[in-house]
Amino acid sequence: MATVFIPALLRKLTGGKDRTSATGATLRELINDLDRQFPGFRDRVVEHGDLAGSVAVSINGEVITGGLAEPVPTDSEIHFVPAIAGG
Amino acid sequence: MATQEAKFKVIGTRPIRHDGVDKVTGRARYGADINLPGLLHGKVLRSPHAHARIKSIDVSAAAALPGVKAVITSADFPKLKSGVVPLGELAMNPLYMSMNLLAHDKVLYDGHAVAAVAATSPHIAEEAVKLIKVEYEVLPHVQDVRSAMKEDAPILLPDVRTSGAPEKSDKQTNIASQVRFARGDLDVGFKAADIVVEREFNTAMVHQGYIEPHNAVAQYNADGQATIWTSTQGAFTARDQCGLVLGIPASSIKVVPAEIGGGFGGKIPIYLEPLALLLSKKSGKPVKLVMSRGEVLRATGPTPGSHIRVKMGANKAGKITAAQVWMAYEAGAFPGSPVGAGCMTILAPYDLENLQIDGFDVLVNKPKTAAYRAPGATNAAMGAETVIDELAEKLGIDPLEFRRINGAKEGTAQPAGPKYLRIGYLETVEAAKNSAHYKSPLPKVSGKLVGRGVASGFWFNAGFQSSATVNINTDGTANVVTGSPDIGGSRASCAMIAAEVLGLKAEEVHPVVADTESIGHTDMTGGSRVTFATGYAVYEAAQDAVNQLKQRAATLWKAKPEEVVFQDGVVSRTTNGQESMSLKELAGKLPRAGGPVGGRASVNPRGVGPAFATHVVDVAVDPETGKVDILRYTATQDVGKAVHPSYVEGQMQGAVAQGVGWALNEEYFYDEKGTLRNAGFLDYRVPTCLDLPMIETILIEVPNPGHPIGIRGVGEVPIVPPPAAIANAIYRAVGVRMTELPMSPPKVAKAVLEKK
Amino acid sequence: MANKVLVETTLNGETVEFLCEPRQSLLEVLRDVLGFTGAKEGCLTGDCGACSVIMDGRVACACLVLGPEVQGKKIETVEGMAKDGENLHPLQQKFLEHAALQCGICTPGFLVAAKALLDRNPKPTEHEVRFALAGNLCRCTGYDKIVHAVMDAAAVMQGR
Amino acid sequence: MRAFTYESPRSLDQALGLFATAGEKARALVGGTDLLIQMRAGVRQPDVVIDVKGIPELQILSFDPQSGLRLGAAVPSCRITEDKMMQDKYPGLTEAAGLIGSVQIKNRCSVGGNLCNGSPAADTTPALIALDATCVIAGAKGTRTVKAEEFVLSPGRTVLQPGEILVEFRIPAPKPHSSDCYQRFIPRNEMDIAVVGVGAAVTLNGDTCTAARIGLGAVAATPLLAKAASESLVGKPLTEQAIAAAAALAQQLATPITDMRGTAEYRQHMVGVLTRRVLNEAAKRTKKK
Repeated sequence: MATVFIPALLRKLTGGKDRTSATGATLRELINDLDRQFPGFRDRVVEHGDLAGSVAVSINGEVITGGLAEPVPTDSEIHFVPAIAGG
Repeated sequence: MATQEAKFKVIGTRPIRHDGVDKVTGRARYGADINLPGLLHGKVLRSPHAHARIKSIDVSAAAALPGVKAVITSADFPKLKSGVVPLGELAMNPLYMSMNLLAHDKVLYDGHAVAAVAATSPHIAEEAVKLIKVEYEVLPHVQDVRSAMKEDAPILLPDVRTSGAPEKSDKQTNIASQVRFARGDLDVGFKAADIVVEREFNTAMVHQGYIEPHNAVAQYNADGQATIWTSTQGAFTARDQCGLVLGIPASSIKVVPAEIGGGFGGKIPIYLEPLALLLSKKSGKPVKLVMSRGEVLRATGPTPGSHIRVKMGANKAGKITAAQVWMAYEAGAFPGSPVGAGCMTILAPYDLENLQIDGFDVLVNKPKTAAYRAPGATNAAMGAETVIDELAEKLGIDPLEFRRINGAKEGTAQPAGPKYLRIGYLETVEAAKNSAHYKSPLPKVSGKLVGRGVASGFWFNAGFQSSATVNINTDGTANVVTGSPDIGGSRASCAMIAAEVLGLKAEEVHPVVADTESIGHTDMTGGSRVTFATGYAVYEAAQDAVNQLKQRAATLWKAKPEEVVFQDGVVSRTTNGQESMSLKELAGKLPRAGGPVGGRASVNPRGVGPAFATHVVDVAVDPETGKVDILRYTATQDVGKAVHPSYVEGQMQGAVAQGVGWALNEEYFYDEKGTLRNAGFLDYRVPTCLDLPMIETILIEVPNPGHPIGIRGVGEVPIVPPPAAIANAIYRAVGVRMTELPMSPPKVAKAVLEKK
Repeated sequence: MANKVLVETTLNGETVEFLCEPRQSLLEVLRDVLGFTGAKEGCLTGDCGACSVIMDGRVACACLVLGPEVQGKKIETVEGMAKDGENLHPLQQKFLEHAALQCGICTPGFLVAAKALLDRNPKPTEHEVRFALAGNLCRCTGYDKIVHAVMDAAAVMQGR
Repeated sequence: MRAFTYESPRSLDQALGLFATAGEKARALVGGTDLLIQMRAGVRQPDVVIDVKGIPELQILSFDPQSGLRLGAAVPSCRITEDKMMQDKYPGLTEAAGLIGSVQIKNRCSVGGNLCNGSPAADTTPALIALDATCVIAGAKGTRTVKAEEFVLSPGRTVLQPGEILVEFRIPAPKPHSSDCYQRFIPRNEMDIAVVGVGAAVTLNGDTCTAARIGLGAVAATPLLAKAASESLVGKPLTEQAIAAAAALAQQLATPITDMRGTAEYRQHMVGVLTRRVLNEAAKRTKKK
């Protein structure tokens, strides 16, 4: 079971819940589970079959690079954050 | 990874940079220095209006001028459809990119490119541009975020809807996107506060101000292959962007990165490259385009002006109990300000239970913003760090002690949520506290009032993809090939990392910055990533070379590779100490040992180590004129591991100088027509050496656990604290809280007079 | 090309002749006609100093000099600073040792302006150095290491 | 930049011939530090550029105790700032010449070019006005003279007629117990155009001011002689109050604009500040001699 923190602007989908538990061996499976729990969640973070360009995912404090195929360790802490480049 | 404890032989020393002699003798070739047989010179026609519909463009007179070989407009670009495509580390909308390169149906800002000409001399091209007739229908324009967010504001892009908004809407809007971070309970937090401070801030649009204007030379060949020479922060990024907007395969374009005269984020987007390529295609000749300084300021990618509201509460013990932030950033004419980064950085140095941060990306009739050194963080810090100074002052707590009480450490949740791994923020606060500067009494200056201010800053730093090869030469030296344009000494840092692994001297490693056909994909030089990520690739490639060397030695000794060790540039056989060889000896024997050795690696590393900085500044304020002089400046920073300390110091000193300019004088000054009135170095006032003191640096090395050598990015975070630190120093000097950037003499004088 | 004029000048000790249009600046002549690209174009308004050259012993912005104006003058550029193929000018050497350059685009202008200063004032104070170099913009270094390098070069040239 | 022909006359007569033929299509070139920028911007588009640096009369720099200073219109700022006599006798004009732009600019620009450019913000013009300078203009019909404060008609326009050329400035020898001072305000410490510039020359008899002239820059469409402010000081000791009163009169004369260099309100304020500062400094300098 991973702990997923819900972005503030998506909490309408979760009835205000700011975190939830979800299962999935990969990020794709995890997002599918979130979409089951909170219909519409997937469309907010996935675009043409990949993570939306504006979204980055942090697993246990590290921004991941594997996209939807990224493995999700059990009991990990997951955050959806804006993607940042830099100068 | 274990090597952090290792004693380094090369890393941490200060060798002369490998490209140094070329750069002090004038031999280094920057983009504008490229010359080719039959070279044509191009010029760009730009909009005089902030917002207008293009009714017609007549290029016939220009095309007819003797010496003119090609003229292009947006009609020469392929039709693209709107939609974001991921491009390496960047998400881009090719349609918007194309609309920015040459205006389609509307011009959206003063200086927006409309057409381009190639001719046999720059003077003829300039005359030709004047002969292009454009009929405009001038539209109402909007240039500040608060007006642009209003219901009845002029709309820049009809197809824009607010992405990230809680509910989908079909209304036209200038709000391109929205972001929020929230946790805890604000009401509870503010109730628990003994004191609450709330302030509004306005910061001006500012430019990176690199001294070298944008440039591009393009040669299109009849076989559809093209070569572009340009000063860019990312040869591959430039190539991919050109492919997207021109609708041709990226692989048909070779980008040769010329030496680059500064970028700071502003030379990641493309402006001239596709125009030069289209002009070359039309004329059949190589074409060079070089911007004037005015074009650079009017039409490249400055960093946004912003409106920021900060409300924070703290208790008597000095603990921040709640923080609420609202910020709107100018995107410019197309979506994509760094407001997300602003929201993620503004409170990042602190451990906060109750917070809400709202950010808005707002279209205005100004140039499309681009990255600028810790994009979005500096103007945000102006808000939070001055409010924190006020809280500390009202509670009678030393501002550095206040930061120590609230400072983030390993395990602290960032405003965006994720927990920090090992970071060195508190170390920078302690270093500032213990600095000779902070312990010294304030200097006296006759006729002026003096004050001391402090502020902190945060930047994520970036990872992204890098490739490197390390080839062993027959004389036992090595060549390091990377795809990272060297903007401030990264050839040296990459060579030093390879030298460290191979047991060579820094001078025995020759770094090369390769074109897009000579090295694996490498993302842009930006995000303070080169020494971290490209350095990572170089480290891995050098290790690969070491493994090959061990195998070659094993072959020579008829031993098993695992019986061979490599240390300090010597291979030796563990089972029998007799046999050992220096890298130089081995290199000479390679033809008999299985052939040349070439290590390679490509990486997309995680474990990016964020950077923190805390700065101390003394200012003298002339209460009559409002002029602020910087008397003394000290910058402390967690630099992870300083590979070449001189260039780390240089990054810090240069960023401080840019921060001082941002704080005191730099700003985009538009008139009521929406025309930029200070599009030159005369009135866009970057600091000269007479405006700055020596800049003291304190490097703190908290190794990044995510990097084999402990490296963190260092280039960006030092620009974050200066404006806030200077504002805090001005307050201590004259007792007024400045809430606008720049804090130019008229504003400071007004504030001081109003206080009296 | 319309009304080109023939100009004879001394460039880094060598007599050179060139043809140019009156509207071509010395900077264009150096870079485009003579192939000396050490002087850089940063602003074309005399505000950045990247195109600094020494003209009859005084530093000037090549972007604000017309090609024909250099008839009979002595021009020195960064390309002429090093004594020979093996020995850099002390200023060049100290810029390298002090890491006084990052991107390097402003470096030729700073070196030329600093040479003009030391030619007239071999023992400048820090303030004199900063005043003399205020017409040269650097956006990378914050000037700290540049000022140190110039002071150090002055000391070395004084045999101190 | 539009194409043009380049001339470099070696004598005044030769120059006057060239100017006469070209008429308003001609433009004199000295340092080019304003002209070349304006030509690139298309603000000025001469057909003939006449380089006047080679004309001996325009390079004269001489002082005579009776007739005073002769300053050629093309003498570069660097020669003025390095000249012991100038530093000693005309410190205000000398510091004004030393404030224009960078070393690179000072090596090229001239007081004459600074004036002929017609900018209200020219640094040396208020200093010339304070020193009661006379401009000597040569033309086909001979020479005429104009007071410095009357030379500029509006931004970019001067009294020079087609065919005329500014040759030199004549400035009276400083009286005993007199001195001058010029200060300007800029946001940085170098390189900027004056937000406000004020020049003042005062003569004292004991503590009493017997003569004063105040020149103002960047506070109106042209540089100004602050007549009322200057006269208000004559016959009085230069007390704080007297100086403050003069500063107030100078402020009344100013009609500044708001632009990227400062607001009208700020310029108004700064006229007062700088007028006080230059008067105090000039008075102090009279005592040094």
